[in-house]
Amino acid sequence: MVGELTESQLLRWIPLLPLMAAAVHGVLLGVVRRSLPRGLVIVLSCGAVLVSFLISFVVLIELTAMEGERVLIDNVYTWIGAGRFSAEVAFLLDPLSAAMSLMVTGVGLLIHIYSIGYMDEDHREDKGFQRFFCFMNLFMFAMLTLVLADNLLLMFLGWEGVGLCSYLLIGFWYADRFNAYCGSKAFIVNRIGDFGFLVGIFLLFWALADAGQAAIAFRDVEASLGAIVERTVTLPAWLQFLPGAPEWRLTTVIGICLFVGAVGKSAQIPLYVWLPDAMAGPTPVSALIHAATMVTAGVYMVCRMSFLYAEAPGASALIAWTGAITAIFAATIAIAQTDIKKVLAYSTVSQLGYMFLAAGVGAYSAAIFHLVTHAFFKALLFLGSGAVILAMHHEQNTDKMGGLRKYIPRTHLVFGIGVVAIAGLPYIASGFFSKDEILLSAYLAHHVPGYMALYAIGVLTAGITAFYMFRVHFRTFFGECRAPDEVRAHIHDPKNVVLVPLYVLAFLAIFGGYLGPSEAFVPIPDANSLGNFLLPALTQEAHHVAHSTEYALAGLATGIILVGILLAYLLYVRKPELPGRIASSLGGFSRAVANKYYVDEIYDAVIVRPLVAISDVVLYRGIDATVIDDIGANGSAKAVRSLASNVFKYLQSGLAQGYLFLMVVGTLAIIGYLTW
Amino acid sequence: MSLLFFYLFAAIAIAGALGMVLNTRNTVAAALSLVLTMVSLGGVYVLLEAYLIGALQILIYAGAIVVLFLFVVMLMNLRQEEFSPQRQRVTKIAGAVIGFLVLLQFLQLIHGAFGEPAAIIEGFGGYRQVGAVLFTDYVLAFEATSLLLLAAMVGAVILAKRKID
Amino acid sequence: MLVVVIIKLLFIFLVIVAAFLPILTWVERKQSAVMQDRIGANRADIFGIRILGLFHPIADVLKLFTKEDFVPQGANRVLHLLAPVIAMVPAIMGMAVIPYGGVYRFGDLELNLVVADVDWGMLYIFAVGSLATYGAVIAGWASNNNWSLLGAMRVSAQMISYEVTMGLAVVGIFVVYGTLRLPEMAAFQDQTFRLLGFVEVLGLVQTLPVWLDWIRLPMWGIFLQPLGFILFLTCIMAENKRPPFDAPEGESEIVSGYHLEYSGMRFGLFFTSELLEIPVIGMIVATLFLGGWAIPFLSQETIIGVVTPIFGEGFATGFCMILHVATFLLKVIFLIWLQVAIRWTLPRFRYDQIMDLCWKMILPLSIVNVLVTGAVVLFIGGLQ
Amino acid sequence: MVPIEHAIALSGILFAIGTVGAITRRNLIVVLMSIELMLNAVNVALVAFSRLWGNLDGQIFVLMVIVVAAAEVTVGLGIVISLFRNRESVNIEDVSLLKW
Repeated sequence: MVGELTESQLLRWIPLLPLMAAAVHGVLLGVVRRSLPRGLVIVLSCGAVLVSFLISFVVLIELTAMEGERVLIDNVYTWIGAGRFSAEVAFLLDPLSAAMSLMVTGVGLLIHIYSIGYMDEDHREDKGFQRFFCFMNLFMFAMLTLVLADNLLLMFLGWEGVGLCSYLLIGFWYADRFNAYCGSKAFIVNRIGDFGFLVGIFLLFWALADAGQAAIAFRDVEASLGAIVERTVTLPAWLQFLPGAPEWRLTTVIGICLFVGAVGKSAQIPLYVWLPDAMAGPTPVSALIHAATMVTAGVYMVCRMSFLYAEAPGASALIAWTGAITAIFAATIAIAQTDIKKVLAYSTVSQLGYMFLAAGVGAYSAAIFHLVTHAFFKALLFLGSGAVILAMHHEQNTDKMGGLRKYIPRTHLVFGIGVVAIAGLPYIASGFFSKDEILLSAYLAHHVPGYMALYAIGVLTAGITAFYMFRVHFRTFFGECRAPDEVRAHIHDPKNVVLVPLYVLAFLAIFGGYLGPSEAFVPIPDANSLGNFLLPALTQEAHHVAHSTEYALAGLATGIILVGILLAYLLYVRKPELPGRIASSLGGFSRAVANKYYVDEIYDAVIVRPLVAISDVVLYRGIDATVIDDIGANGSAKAVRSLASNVFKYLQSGLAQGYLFLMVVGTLAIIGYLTW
Repeated sequence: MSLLFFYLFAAIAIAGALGMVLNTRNTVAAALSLVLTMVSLGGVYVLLEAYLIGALQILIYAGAIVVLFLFVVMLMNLRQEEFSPQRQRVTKIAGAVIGFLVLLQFLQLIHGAFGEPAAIIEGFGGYRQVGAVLFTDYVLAFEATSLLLLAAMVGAVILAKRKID
Repeated sequence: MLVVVIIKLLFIFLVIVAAFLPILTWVERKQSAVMQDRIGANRADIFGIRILGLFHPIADVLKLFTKEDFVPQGANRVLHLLAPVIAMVPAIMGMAVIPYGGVYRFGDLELNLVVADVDWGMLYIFAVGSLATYGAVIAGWASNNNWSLLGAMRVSAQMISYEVTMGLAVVGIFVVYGTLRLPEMAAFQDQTFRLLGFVEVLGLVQTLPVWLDWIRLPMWGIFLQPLGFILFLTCIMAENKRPPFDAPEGESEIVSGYHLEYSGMRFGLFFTSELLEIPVIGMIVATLFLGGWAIPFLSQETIIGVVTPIFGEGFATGFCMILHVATFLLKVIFLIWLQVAIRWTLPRFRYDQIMDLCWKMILPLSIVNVLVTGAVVLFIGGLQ
Repeated sequence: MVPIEHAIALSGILFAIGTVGAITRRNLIVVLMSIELMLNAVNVALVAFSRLWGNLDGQIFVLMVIVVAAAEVTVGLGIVISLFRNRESVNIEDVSLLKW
């Protein structure tokens, strides 16, 4: 059904090149068991990513050059064909995926380059360097497949692929058991989400096929969605308390199922717990996978399915509220963290919350906009923190830092830029425009229950964000240095291969916002180019609002942000002893915050332990060991053996003619039975 | 005419077979009566328009296989089968019964099962046509049999060698 | 038609069996004598007339008939009596499919000078030849004598082995002729080919100059398949268990092998069958390799075409027929001479030598021959 | 014109005789010969069928059967020889060691 669209054989190479590079690495490491020289590894991996970056640039230009409907398609081959159901391996390039792929490849390229410097030191010996790049390329492949996928199944393939790669890369330093543990934690938590995602996919396909038009590709689904919009499902008795019970629209159910997947992948409440632990991986990994690209897959998916969510107000509201709550929740946790990467992790969670808030209130373009800017400055922040960590010889605790601006001025500069960007100061920060757009659309989202509350939470979170980000920055770079002397002796700015990507990202972090500012702030026609570019790919109604309102909202937000910054300045530069006293005065609450509200512990007690217990006692000892092994396998074997050794062995008389005799008799019997 | 020949050959074949099976004293004589069967079967094939098969039947069975039997018999120079008389009657009876049953079932199976033979083209069963079929449709089977023969050769050599060196 | 068949049969029996056979013994003696610089048997006389000892065959026959023929004790009587006959039959049967002349038409009567013009003639010959084993084997086993038994075993092994190689040796000629039918083969050889034709085939030149076309050879098997000729001759001579391939009856090792226990005319039958196979072999080889009845450079239509204007067509055809038969017999006689010469030239091979010759020399060579022939024929795309 | 039914009947008779021989006779060589006989019976049937349908596949099968028979005889006789060499007997009841 997608036949009549413009074909472009180029698309397939965007994901394919990284895959090829990964395959080469994999074969060399896994089969040949020899690692390439460092230079070749770099050329291969970074080259692959670079080329696919260029390709995505080219196709973007091709896309913008098209008039009318801007869609490119690349049918590679039929992946699964069964009757009316046929899933193509096809890649789709519309404004949405174009922006995403460009962002992914671009940031990915920068981080690849950065990794050359970052991964250089540790374990050249056990081929770790090449292994790292193998995984990275594999991740690029999976992520690009996810982004460019033409149908939900292929997207799910990429979805799983990125999950796998994140697992591999979190546990990259597998020698340390804790890292391996974190990897598996991330993987398992993701699985929970993926389950919901899969259910959603099947539900959607089933419903469509049931409505008589089996469609897989997004466009076909969108076209034939009308067939199931009116359909409703009856909730089971134990769910009657839910709003809108007893009858829910099927689209809502599907939307919620899919969103469960997004929650898992994008670390929203309640499945966010894996992301902070994912920081166990190398910092470039945290930057690429757990800040810039993979964790935003959920947001991307929601925007990709915007036509569905437009039909599912319940699901949208759920998304919005989940996002908002996650945002503020994670932000509060971030206040009390001392580990620099942990802070960034929680801020990532919170920013993702922002994106979901936007997507929930139907401002998908705003979500994507924030996704892009966030990718820029969060990658910058992570890489900056990575530079700091390198300088501090793998010390991540900000308690041991401080006053580093004297030692590593360049890092201090770029990190500061990132902080400003995420805090969202007007005009000098990309965060400002995107965040402001989100807040605006939340303020205007009258169709979402309690939208004012959402708006309030958003503004408040903005303030908190500014506060803790500056807190980290001050604690790291200002005050007097708390590092031990022998460490302090060697603190220096990292090599250029590390710094250059930082500069580029810093530039993007400042000016990335001008991709799509609202006309209110940049009074030129079609200022919001990104938004207008994305709009045809999304299902959202543009909102028109007086500029005065926008100024007011922006002013309010900026004011709160400034308050947060000021607070941080007071507490951590003027009076560094104050925070301790405040914490002690707050007592239990502060402890709870410091311990992330004990969420991990609660999960452990409520879910993990019972699950383990049940699996061990019932499933393993009871079913597997007893029923299957003893009764099933061994039992049948024993039965056969005893029967054979007591009865049938006497047929084995050793006389060939006896066998022949029996054979003939048997044949006669069979033929006789068949004929007479 | 051909019908007459057919019954003649059939009679010889059956007689030879019986002679082979019933002659318990003399293995060589048994083998020779088997030769009779083979040769007359060759005649039967020719009467059934399978000329190549007929020639090959005589060439291979009568000319090679049975000679091989004779060769082995002579090699071991068995004149009499020394039998232990017990169980002999039982087996004989059982065998006779089984044979009779097989025959009975077979005959009742084929009784009136076939109509008139189909019309055949010129040169049916000649080496040209059979060869054509053999080397086009059945070439794979043909190659497979060559492998089989190789395996049989090796096996025979290994088995019959006094000591493998 | 029946008359024709009977005439053919009579021809076979009278000419080949009745005429050749007695003379063959004499030929053999005389030739050996010549080769060994002796006079040879010349004493038998009737009323003092002794024409080069031509009466010796008669004497031999009389002797054989009058000798006592006995069956040794403990022998299997029936088989012992049967064996010589079985030995004799295939030799005669083989002649049924051999053409001793082409196809001639007198008005409406068409004369095809072969007893049984069957499509699968060569297969028939092989089949019959494979039965020739039995006479010797049965004889050796039936006469209850260890020497005979050894002889029989040697016969069986030797003949089975050589059947295989014989079959392979002629595959090449089958490929060239594209038929198994002996009259066709003979007719095929009744033409000539340009000796330098391969130059054109190789594409070295477009067409040869005309005067080179006159360098021609009769298209005989021996020229098309020289290697095949040698191999086939060897094999078929080994099939007929005469020296140098007479290990089965090697007097010096196993006292004349399988017919040790035979005497009188039944020994005579064995002896005769061997002798009789000499002309049969001659016929087969002549038909396969020496152009059968074909006269080199004078094809049938040429002869008829030349003679007809003078004496009329009927006479021409008859003349041509007679010429052809004569040529055929001439070739056969030549081959008989060749065989006898070989027989008196070479000493008896050892048994293992015979087997090695078969399996280690002839078999690989004939396989190579088949491969090369097939390749060439494929290359040329079938001779014109 | 040979009636197909009779040809098949011939093959049936031969097969039965072969079966009897293979079951009752105790001389290994004779048993092998009986098996050969059974194979030949099958061949007769195949040829008869190929004549019946005017289709050459049956004759191809016969060729295959002949080849298989040849291989079987070679190996079988090889076994018989080595057996005779080791136990001075070809009585099939003397080789019943492979039992419970």
